[in-house]
Amino acid sequence: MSLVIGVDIGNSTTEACIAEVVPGEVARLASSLTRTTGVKGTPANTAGAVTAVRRALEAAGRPSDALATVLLNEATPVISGLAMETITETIITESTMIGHNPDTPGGEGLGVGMTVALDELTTVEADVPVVVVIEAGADFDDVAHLLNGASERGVDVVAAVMHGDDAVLVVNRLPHRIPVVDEVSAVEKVPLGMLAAVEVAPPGRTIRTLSDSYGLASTFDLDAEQTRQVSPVARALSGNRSAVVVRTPAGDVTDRRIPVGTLTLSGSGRSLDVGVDGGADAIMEAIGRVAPLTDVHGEPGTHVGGMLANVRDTMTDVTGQPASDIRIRDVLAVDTVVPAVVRGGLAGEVSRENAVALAAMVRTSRSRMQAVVDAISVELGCETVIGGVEGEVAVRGALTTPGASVPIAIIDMGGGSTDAALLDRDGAVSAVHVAGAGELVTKLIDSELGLEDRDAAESVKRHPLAKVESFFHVRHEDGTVQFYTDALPPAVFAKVVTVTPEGLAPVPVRGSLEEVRRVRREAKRRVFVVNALRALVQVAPQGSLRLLGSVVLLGGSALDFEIPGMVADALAPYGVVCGIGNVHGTEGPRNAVAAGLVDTHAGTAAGPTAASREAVS
Amino acid sequence: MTSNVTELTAVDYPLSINRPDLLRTPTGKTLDDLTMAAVVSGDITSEDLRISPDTLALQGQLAAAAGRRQLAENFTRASEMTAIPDDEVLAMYNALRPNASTAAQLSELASRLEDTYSAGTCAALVREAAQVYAARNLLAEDLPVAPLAPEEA
Amino acid sequence: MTAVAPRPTDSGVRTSKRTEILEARPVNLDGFVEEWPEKGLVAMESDFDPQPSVRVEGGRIVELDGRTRDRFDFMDTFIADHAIDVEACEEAVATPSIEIARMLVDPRTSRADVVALGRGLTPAKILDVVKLMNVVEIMMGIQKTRSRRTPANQAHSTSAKDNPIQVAADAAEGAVRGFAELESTLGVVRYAPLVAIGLQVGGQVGRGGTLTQCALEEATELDLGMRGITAYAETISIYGTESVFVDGDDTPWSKAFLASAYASRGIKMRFTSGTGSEVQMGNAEGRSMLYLEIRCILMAKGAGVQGLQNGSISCIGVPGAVPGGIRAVAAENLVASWMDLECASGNDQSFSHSPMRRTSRLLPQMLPGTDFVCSGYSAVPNKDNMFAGSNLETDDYDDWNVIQRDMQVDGGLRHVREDVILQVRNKAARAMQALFAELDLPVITDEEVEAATYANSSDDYPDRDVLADLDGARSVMERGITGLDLVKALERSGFGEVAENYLKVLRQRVSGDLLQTAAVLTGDFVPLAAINDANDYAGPGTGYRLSGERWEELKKLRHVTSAENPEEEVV
Amino acid sequence: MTAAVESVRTLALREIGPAERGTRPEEVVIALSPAFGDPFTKTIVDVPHAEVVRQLLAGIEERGGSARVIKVYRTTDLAAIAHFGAKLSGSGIAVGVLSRGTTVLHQRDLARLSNLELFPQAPLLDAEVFRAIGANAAQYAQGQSPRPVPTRNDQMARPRWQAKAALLHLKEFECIDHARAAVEVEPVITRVD
Repeated sequence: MSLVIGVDIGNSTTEACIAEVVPGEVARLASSLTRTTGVKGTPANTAGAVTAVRRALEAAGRPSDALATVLLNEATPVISGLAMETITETIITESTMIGHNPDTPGGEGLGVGMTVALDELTTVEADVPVVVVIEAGADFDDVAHLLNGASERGVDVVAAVMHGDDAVLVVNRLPHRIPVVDEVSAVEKVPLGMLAAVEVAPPGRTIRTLSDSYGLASTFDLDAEQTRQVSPVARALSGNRSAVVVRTPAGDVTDRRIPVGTLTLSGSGRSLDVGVDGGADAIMEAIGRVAPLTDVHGEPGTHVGGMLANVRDTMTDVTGQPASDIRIRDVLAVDTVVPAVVRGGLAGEVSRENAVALAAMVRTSRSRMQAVVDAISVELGCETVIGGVEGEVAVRGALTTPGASVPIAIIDMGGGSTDAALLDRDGAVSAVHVAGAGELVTKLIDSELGLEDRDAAESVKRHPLAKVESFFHVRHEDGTVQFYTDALPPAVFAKVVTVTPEGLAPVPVRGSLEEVRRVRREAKRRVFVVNALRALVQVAPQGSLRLLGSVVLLGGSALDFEIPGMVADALAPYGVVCGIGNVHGTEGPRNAVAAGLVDTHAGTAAGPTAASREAVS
Repeated sequence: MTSNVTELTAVDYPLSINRPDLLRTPTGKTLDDLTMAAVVSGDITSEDLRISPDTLALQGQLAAAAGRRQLAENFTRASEMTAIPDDEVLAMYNALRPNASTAAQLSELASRLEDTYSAGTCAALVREAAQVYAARNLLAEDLPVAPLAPEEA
Repeated sequence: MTAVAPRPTDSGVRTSKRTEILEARPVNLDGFVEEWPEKGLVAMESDFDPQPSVRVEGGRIVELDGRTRDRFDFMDTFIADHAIDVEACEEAVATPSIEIARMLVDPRTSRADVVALGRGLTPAKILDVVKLMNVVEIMMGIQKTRSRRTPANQAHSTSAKDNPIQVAADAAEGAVRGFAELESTLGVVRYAPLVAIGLQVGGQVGRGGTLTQCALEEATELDLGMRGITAYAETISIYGTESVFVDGDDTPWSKAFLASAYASRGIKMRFTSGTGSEVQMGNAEGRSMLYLEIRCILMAKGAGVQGLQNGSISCIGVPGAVPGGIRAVAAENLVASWMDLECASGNDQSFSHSPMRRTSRLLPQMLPGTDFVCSGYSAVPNKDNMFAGSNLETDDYDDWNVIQRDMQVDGGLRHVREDVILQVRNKAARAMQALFAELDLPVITDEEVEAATYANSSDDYPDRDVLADLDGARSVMERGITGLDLVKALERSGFGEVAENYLKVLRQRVSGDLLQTAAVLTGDFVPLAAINDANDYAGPGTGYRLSGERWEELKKLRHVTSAENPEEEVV
Repeated sequence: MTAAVESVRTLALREIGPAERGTRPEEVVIALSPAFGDPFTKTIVDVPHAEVVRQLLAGIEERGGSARVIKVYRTTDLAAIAHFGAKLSGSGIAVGVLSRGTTVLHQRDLARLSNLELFPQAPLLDAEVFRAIGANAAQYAQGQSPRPVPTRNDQMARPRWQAKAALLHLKEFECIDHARAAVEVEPVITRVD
């Protein structure tokens, strides 16, 4: 009888399982969990592995000198990188358009006239329609007073554009409700003496005239060619409640694509170039054509070139291998949108620009696991060996889930990569790693909601949402209402919140709960569901999902409150049984590899054994 | 333990250096037992790092010898309190806040100190507080009254 | 519209150029107000304070400062029943105040005698005595009555971002510069366990035996203390009128009970009070600030707490704005010392825009020496000071050292060479890195360690993953991690010396030696209190004198020209 | 907003009846302390009370809200003043203001000592901040979740203002009239230049 510990070094956690082993029999004593130290598959893992071993010993109440063997997994050295590039931008020239959405514009309707500064109103002739431009510092009472004075002199004040948040206040003090757009931070840049149109829609509605090309044409008396030119203006303004358009000799709004470079994809003995600004679908389609991918390069001197060089440099830093030896073996491209400040805007206008997020996965040229084995052996003074290959051990661990049977596939959804493996009836195992997992989801949530706060994005990813409707009740995203007897903290009042074990945490967005939920689920779908299918297709017999028997979900993301359900829904049409792993009926989706290592060592590993093991890809 | 020791004086201070022979943890260990080796091997627990009622009595003697009567009295109360679990000590403190307890609740608290923990001086302090609180209108109302209308400001 | 904006001047009225210069001086950014004694807006000389009196019947005090027992508020009751020595009080109060004031100043009267007489005095009598003393006499009194012979100092180590690595590095630097005690507090309270750990680890790296505390609401503060993550407590506030005391949700009895609770866990503790707090809250009941503070001091004494932090503390802007206010602040430190309590004597809150005024406010404590000259010298830049800024901060380190050397007084600090400071800062950060890894707390990167080594303020550190840190902080509490676990983890991760220092601090809990008045731990882990290091000042040539090795240490500054070779500086 | 500061306006609080509970679901109550407007006329940093009220009302109006103003006489405790206002407010939202400028946003279901937003440092409150507080009050009343008004902090406010604040507090305390119930007032703001 000997004391054996299986240690699974994962991307973010290191797990250990300790057991008494006699050939053909395993008595598991305890398991432990700790943070992985360093990048998986590098000697820096030693510290975390030793901690996990010590913890397991403590939990089992065994002294360290009783330990016979430490078993490690042969981890495929997979490391991932992440980047995002904006591929469209909106530019306004000659300050021709104000397309921001102040919370409270004043009045309603359309006003067309010459732009005039407030303090020059006294010089304007009667009966000339004017759009008054009001600079910072003007008091609302004074402004209303001056506008009323001008009207009394016969000046036709048809609209106003102003700096302060005063539009409603000013309009409330005028006899007629003219449209006023406020909070224009760079109001001093509005060209004066030009024809301008100001439109404000009633609350809850959007503008009709300035957001329509022919509306603009009639307003400014444009010919067909000019009308074609202003169509970007109309497009940029659609959906707004208020807008200002100034007609200047060369003013323009352009909506252009940013050349961000091309990706050169190598694989199947050929190379293919694809422009990143073509979007995610084009990139993924190209990747499919060169599969299996052997390496990817970015066009030097472009954004994407810099981005991939960064990924490579990071890998060089952590693995110690020269950049030339590092191969990018998979890329996941995802279309996304990022809020970006419009160039040339007068009020800090923000437009939702298209962007592409890329997750790249790198495989280094060789495993450095032996170095970890040696270091642990020295540190603990006991025999340390590689007890199995990760994918194989994991799938055998998963097979101990009650109700599971061969053929069986697993999906392990981690932080950087999504892994799949298949154990067939003959005992052969095949495994695959694809780029993109939890980190990419966080990044998508962060940028699409414009949070600029990774912690908040992480919280949105991990926890369900609720809306605080009063100090004593919240409405959860599933529609249920929960009441509280003690008043909720003021910081969450009326907010969209995440429901965390620590309590409610406000999400710093102005959008609705539905919007946040949609972004969250869409991000998870585009990464986890897409990747689960992509990975399973690669291991499935003849590439057919229908031939998979059952799929067991493993890893931290299998504990997520919605990802397992989303993946299961996606697999259901293929007749696949999909569920959350429960290793040995007790461990849940965790500890599959660590327990599997011990089982393999004792010769009790579940499932058929292979006559000849296939190379694990 | 204190019975066979003559009253301590200033020269005995600090006890950790001059009279380690008199010091025991509540678990019966000496200061010398509290070594790093013992900590690492798990032989020492948090329970071993608490002060014992006897030690507080010794420090009380030192305080009295230095003319600090009230400090010595504090150590007497503290010595009694070593027997009370952490949570309950905090609960008792909260019960002594103004308008937090009724006369009956304070009386109950004093009895518990006396009967359960043999904490006579602590009980006396609570009884004294109860008397003052009654005189100064700092006792909780017997029945909680829910405010119905906005209180007039 | 900030407080540093200059005062508006009436344009149109011509002023002299000199007036313009004077108007622009920082001291004119400070606020000054006229006294209003009827409402208690007066430092220490008010016609509305009671006259001293005491009467004993049947072994208990039945009249105190003009009030009979049936008219006592709860402060009167507590002071009469717990603080004042019933046997001695009638005789003591009958002693002419001028006699007592002279005893305080006269070196031929021993500390023991004047402390003994003090045990029988009522608040009004004590006020009557100190009103006779000018500020130099008050300093003479502090020099004699301070309880510990050797003066010391206390630091604040906090972070605007609650960054535990910053707190650790600045604690380490503070400890090596000489602070005997280190205090922290939080912006985000949930960060407390990690910051308290940083403070403790940094303190033990800088100088073994440094004592630490983390100011929080009572329950959490006591919890951290009981776990041995902190070593003492201080922010237990008391007030001089019944109404303000009750507004603070406490009574003398609840606070006395809390004091015993701390002692029962072997944890050092002192109360906090100070002039101005009652009038600030609008309930001074028409008494002067000092009279009310004397009531606090006697309440603390009656509770049997070993010490008191006073010197106005967070209300310093109030006495600072009235005539004689800073004299009153010195007088409250004198009374705390005279009543035989450890005194942590203020100088711990932003006080003035004027550097000159900041210094003069400091001298009545620094020159005679107190148990802790500052009850919070900011060992971080003031913008990182989560106690809202101190009278002294890191920028003032060199000035402080020069003043010590100029005056030949020991303010508890010393000049430390840059290489030593970098070494302890680096070690503190590395110890935190190892400890966090060992305890599965969020990773501390090498970049953060590097930043901590060379940083000045929180701006110089990479941002932490706050969510992960808060998760970590929660797990420290949930897993029930204690000081002992931290010792074990430090030992295991190769910081044996730090672990050893920490364990020695924890062991003090068993002996209770730190519960005695004014106790601190020396670098050799010898408890130094007002028993084995009792103040023996008895005039010139006696008491604590800055001499020998310590004086040689304080002669060192950042730049001193070598006498031997004037082309070089002394290292 | 500079023009506002240049113009001089006075404030008169015309009593229109006892302060009563409102019924409009989106109204904000502005609750003023005993010495507000009379005898005091400006905050600790000389912002005229007329401007304080005008900007609070403007902030509420710009956000499409409505307001009532009440004055209380029986307490100078800001939390109590604001909480009292909140209980009378149709929306449950109130702004409490002391004559030295200290301001709090309150909601009727909160504990008295809690708050939605607190602006404890009166010396740092200017016309712009009062406008923003009014705007937020209106949004809370409409069930929205505005971004809190950024709080300012100045460690050196203590040496300059702590004693004056204490003095103003004592003076306001003197204006307490236990015999006088809270009243609803109409703020009459008159431009005098």
